Amino acid sequence: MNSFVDQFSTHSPTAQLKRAQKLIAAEEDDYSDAAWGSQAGFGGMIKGIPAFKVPAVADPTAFLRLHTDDHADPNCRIKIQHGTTTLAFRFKGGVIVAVDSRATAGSYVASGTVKKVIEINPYLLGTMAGGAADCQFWETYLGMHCRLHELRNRERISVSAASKYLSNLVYSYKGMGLSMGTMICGWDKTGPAVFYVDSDGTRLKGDLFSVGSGSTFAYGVLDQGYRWDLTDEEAQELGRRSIFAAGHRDAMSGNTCNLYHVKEEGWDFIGNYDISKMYYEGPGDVPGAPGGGYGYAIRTEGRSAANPPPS
Amino acid sequence: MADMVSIPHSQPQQHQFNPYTENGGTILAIAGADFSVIAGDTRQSEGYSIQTRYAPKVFRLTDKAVLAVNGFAADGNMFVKKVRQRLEWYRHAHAKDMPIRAIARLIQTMLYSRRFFPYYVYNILGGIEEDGTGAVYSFDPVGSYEREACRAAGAAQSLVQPFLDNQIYFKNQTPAPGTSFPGHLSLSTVLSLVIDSFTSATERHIEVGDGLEMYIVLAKNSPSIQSLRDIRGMSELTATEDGERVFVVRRDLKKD
Amino acid sequence: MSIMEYNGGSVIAMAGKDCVAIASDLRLGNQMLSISSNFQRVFPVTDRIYIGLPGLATDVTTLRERFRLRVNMYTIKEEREIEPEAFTHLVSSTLYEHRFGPYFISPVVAGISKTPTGGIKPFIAATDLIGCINFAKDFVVSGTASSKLFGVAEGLWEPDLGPEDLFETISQTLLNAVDRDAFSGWGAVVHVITKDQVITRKLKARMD
Amino acid sequence: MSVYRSPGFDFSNSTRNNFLLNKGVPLPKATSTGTTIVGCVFKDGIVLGADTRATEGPIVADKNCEKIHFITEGIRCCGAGTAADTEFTTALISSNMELHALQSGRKPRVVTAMTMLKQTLFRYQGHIGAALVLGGVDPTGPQLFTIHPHGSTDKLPYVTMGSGSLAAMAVFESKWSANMERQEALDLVILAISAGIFNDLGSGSNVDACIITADGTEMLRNVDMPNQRVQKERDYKFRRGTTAWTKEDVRKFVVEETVTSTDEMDTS
Amino acid sequence: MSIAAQTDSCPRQPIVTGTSVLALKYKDGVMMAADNLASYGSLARFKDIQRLHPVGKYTVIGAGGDMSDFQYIQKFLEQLIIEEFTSQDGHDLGPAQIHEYLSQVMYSRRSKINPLWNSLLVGGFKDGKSFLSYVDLLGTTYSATTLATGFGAYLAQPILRKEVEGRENELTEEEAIRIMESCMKVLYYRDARSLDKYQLAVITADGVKISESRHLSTTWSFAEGIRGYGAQTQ
Amino acid sequence: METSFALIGKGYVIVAADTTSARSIVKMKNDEDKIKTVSPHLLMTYSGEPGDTVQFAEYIERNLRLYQIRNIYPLRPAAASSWIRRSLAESLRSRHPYSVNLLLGGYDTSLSEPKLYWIDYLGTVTEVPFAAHGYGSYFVLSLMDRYHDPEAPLEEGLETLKKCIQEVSKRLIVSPERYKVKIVDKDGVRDIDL
Repeated sequence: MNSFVDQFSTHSPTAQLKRAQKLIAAEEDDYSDAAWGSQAGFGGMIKGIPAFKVPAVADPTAFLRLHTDDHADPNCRIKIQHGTTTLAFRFKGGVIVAVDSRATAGSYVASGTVKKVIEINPYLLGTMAGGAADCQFWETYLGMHCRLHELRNRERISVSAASKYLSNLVYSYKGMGLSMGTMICGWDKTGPAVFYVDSDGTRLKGDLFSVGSGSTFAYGVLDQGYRWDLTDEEAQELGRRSIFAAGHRDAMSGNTCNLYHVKEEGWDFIGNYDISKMYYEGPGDVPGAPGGGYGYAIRTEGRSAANPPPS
Repeated sequence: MADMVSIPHSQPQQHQFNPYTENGGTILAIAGADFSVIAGDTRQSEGYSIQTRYAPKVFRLTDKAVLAVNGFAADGNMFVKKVRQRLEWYRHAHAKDMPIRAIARLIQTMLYSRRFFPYYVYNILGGIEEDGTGAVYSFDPVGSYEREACRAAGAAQSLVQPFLDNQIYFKNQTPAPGTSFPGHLSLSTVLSLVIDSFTSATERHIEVGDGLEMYIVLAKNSPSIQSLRDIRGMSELTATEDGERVFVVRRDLKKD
Repeated sequence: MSIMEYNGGSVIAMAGKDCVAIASDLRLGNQMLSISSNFQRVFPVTDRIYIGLPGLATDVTTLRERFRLRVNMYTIKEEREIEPEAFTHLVSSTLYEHRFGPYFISPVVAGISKTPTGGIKPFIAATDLIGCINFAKDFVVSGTASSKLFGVAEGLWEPDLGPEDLFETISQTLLNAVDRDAFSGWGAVVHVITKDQVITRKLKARMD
Repeated sequence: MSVYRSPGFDFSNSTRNNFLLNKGVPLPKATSTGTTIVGCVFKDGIVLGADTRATEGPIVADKNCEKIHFITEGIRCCGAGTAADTEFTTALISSNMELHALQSGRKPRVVTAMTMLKQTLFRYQGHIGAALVLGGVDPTGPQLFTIHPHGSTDKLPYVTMGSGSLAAMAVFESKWSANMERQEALDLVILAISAGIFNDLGSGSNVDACIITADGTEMLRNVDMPNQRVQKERDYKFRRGTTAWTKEDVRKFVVEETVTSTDEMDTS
Repeated sequence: MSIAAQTDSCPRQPIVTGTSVLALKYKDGVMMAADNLASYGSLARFKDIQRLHPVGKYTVIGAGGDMSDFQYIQKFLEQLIIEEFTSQDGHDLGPAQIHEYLSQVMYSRRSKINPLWNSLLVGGFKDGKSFLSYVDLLGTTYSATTLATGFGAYLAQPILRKEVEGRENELTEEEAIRIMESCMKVLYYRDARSLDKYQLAVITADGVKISESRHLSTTWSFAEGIRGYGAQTQ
Repeated sequence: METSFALIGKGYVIVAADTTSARSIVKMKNDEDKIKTVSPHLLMTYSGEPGDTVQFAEYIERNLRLYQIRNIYPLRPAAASSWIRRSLAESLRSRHPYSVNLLLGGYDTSLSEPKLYWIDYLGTVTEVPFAAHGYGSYFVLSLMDRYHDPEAPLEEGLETLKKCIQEVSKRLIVSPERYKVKIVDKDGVRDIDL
């Protein structure tokens, strides 16, 4: 305990700062790599994968679940937003991407205006199901890598490669508590493409996917109406109608539907449709819509199953 | 009751250390055409105790951005401190204030960097966008965010938000035939809605009360300044000249 | 998930000037899955008393039958129509009887009661699931959206509203509150009770 | 079947609820009164006090409820804990006390009520969540008790219960003195309840008090109202026709003789 | 470096503990009070420890919770003051700075899931301004004109608020002492981990003064009139 | 996994249930009839806890029959649904509750109207134009929201049912392979081969 010597030998400002940091344990990693967005203006570019602070407990995953997972414990404090219906399908005219816009925290509808389609770049779309922050963050991050790929290779990244990149990225965090189920959609040299990627590390190529709590309802309508040779209008209507079906039946989905169409020259935002308005009046004057409300009660108004004998 | 007050003395059975607590209170923000109002109550509580009747939850970041934080107070204060540090660095590097759009993204990355040990903080960022419009960004604890026109968060969010849906967005209201609802509300309307939201929340939520702080960010040369003239308890916090202006209005809330 | 949220549903009642209103949503859910958009949980007890029964749907039906039985027995025995105050106590004691195995329902009662002088007085009350009565002068709420209803009602309610104004206020309160609740919604119905009529209206509500 | 049912609890739902509980659904919470309740002895009698807030979790369910319950003319009881339990337990004891008084032909005593309460609560082993402050004046003089949910009792010159009990007790411990005057004691009780109202989040709104002396009982409902809501900033009346509706059904109790045209509602 | 800080990475429990600390602002500065007891569970283990500790010329910290952690805090604050002194840069640490430093330490220790198991009050007077603030094992901080930790938050705070709120600039030292005394008395009556021996710290423009131990005179006479807990009368 | 559907059309109710009887991971039987004709114009599908299902269905069947013997007239669908609900709700309060989910389809001969009730094991009952139990309901409810028509002639109703069956077999992990289909109309109950 020669603290006396200590005190007088290390009074240089840097030594003091170091000691203070030891004591206060500044989260150094916090302002190094994780600040990839902007190094607070110091222009640092990406230094590999961002680093995250992990709590100093024996089982960090259990710690996180204890404090954030409202499926395991509805009384947990940190509520992360959940609930969704998203869908994407490939057809001859490209890819249709349709999503709802509701976010729920427990039974509370935290937002009715969430953008669940993430515009990675003008040719790539990602959808959002599961943890909203996980999807937003990693798909934005993916967007940066897609741009780097373009700069390095002078050509656009393929949908397959982009989705593989994302899949590898989230797989490296497997078991840590990330939660995302996303579809990476785009048009590349091979034509329209849809890949399903989730936080388990699954990556699937396919024609038609729906993800989220309301996906089963969307499938119910989607499967019955789906053909490869749909016209653009029919396809858009099918996407819209399927999201409506899910928003209607699933308590955790709803509010509005956002519809995108990926074509050879990039994606188009088709429109935003209020699900309740679709119920009563339909999507409005849009190509492909049959006219009239989608709602069962509206559609069958005045129709009766009774068959009284003719009097 | 008995178990509650024995917390300071609970000894041998002390199990896992819980690094989080909940400090109550509510925040909200509303964006107008050329202004933004960010408000919070000032009570800080834990369990059934009031820790203090005045702990600010709303902080001026720059002349065009104000941040409201709610949840675990220690995390909140630390987070604000770190955001301010980043903004200071930005100012040194660029000789200007960071635009609010960029602050929003910055906050996302800062929150997400603690994805596995989250800040237990609900953030609402309000201010003026570079194009002069009012903006509100709301965040969840791990950084998902979106731009909105109004948002309530914290203990009484479920009490306040549906009221704002009705009064700000005119949800479920049909306009009188031949008319339509205004796209943007005036500053004085917004301020009175904010006050009523908080007095209502104080009535029905035990963790809300004591005091109300409303920050008002006005766009450059905003005519809305007129309606601030006769507001009781108003003071100005603007630091720079010829730009956006920041005001704060303080009111009392019930203390029970 | 709490058992009270299993089927979803919310009820609110408000007092006005010589009138009361009671409103509820129409959703019957099976947790996240919505089953029916026409599930009534507000029932007439007498001409001037309505009861709302938010909570577990099976208990909605069971309690409605029980209350009907007990009110009928009361009417036969006492040879007069039950008053809202008495009915509320009947509700309360029925629920408290099941203190240690409760029905998962927290009822709301709305009615017009007669004063001894022959006048009328609006009456509203709510109880929790074991029968603790809350007599209020302004409004009472119950169900999965109760915290949302409290917030909006506290903001919108004003004293001495006439039947038509009360209809607007209660409808706006209910609609905006249930839109923020995942387990309530899918249509709504409002009953406005006055001295000599009951107006029942089905609202054009969000269907998601 | 009678309207007046046989007394006692009905456990018929218990099997079902346990079945549901075993499926992992937690039982919901009942309204509780976070509450500050107090009682104190003064020269001629007892003063009881209570706040008027009832809570369901962090939400205020009732802003002006009554927590001082009638037992007999000269005995009152403040209740904290599960609101329904305090309500029904005191009502039960009140009626038993009335019967007891009729049977014995004497003025009921506070200890009698206290014993009935503690026996009831003990029988239910704390499952009836009532924490009570019982006070009154009987032929033996002023009496003041607290009864805990498990049935234990206390006899002290000043007592407090509920989540605000410590705040109120602090006031008593620093300000109470023996042989206070009526007004002094009332002021002290109001002060103690106010300490609960302003320092404990489970307590709030108004102060109720009850002064019991040999001469009679004075119930002072809302004796102090320090938390009145201020005037709202805006008027929230809606234009008629704001709410869209699809179907209307009017049930008239009075059958009208002549048909008059009424204003059509906007059905858009 | 203390052993506690180096080796112990998993959270411990408080062992030897102190109870409430009270503080208020008055006309001339800040007053703080804490009793002299350190308990070992329910055992009144040490009856002459000091829980009010001066830091520098302007500040007093008062601690509840684990006493060994408190001594560790005293030690590193001592170090801090010495370093500040040796740099001789024309600044010296006031209460606000010490509170900020402490809150950073407390927050970072909680973030390492290795908290210093204390709730601390920091009071001081510097440059004509009084300062009073709180920090605890979670890093939670807040300020008010009256503060109390531990049981004091429930028992003393109501009295302090009632007596002090709105009168911070009129209260004299004598009145402040009287208020503190009545609060300490209530605590001694109702907190089973408290003692009737306590110290007062006064921080004013004249600097820090921590009193000798004071004794509370208490009365228990009303108990004589009580018989039993129910029907018993004799 | 157990799946049952029902829908009404112009003057009829179609009721369909899978025919699998499973125990642990084994299919014991694949032609089990899980639709009981409980009175001349009333059909009931049952699913849920093995053992409970058949016992409860037979209990209902016998009691409804007894009612008809005593009163000559059978219970109408609305009354039957109410009685069945009460039986379930009461059984839930007993030591051994029946854990059975039901779809009750009937033709009300007095109103000349088909009726359909959705009943779950808690005793919740609601009248609906179409219904489903089991995991299949998560796929087919939206489908029927889209395609169901209360005035559809029988052929069209059966088409909708086929869509439902096809959808479930496409999307459900362990989907039933065969279904029993029955209809009830003014002429009573009859089997249908899809």
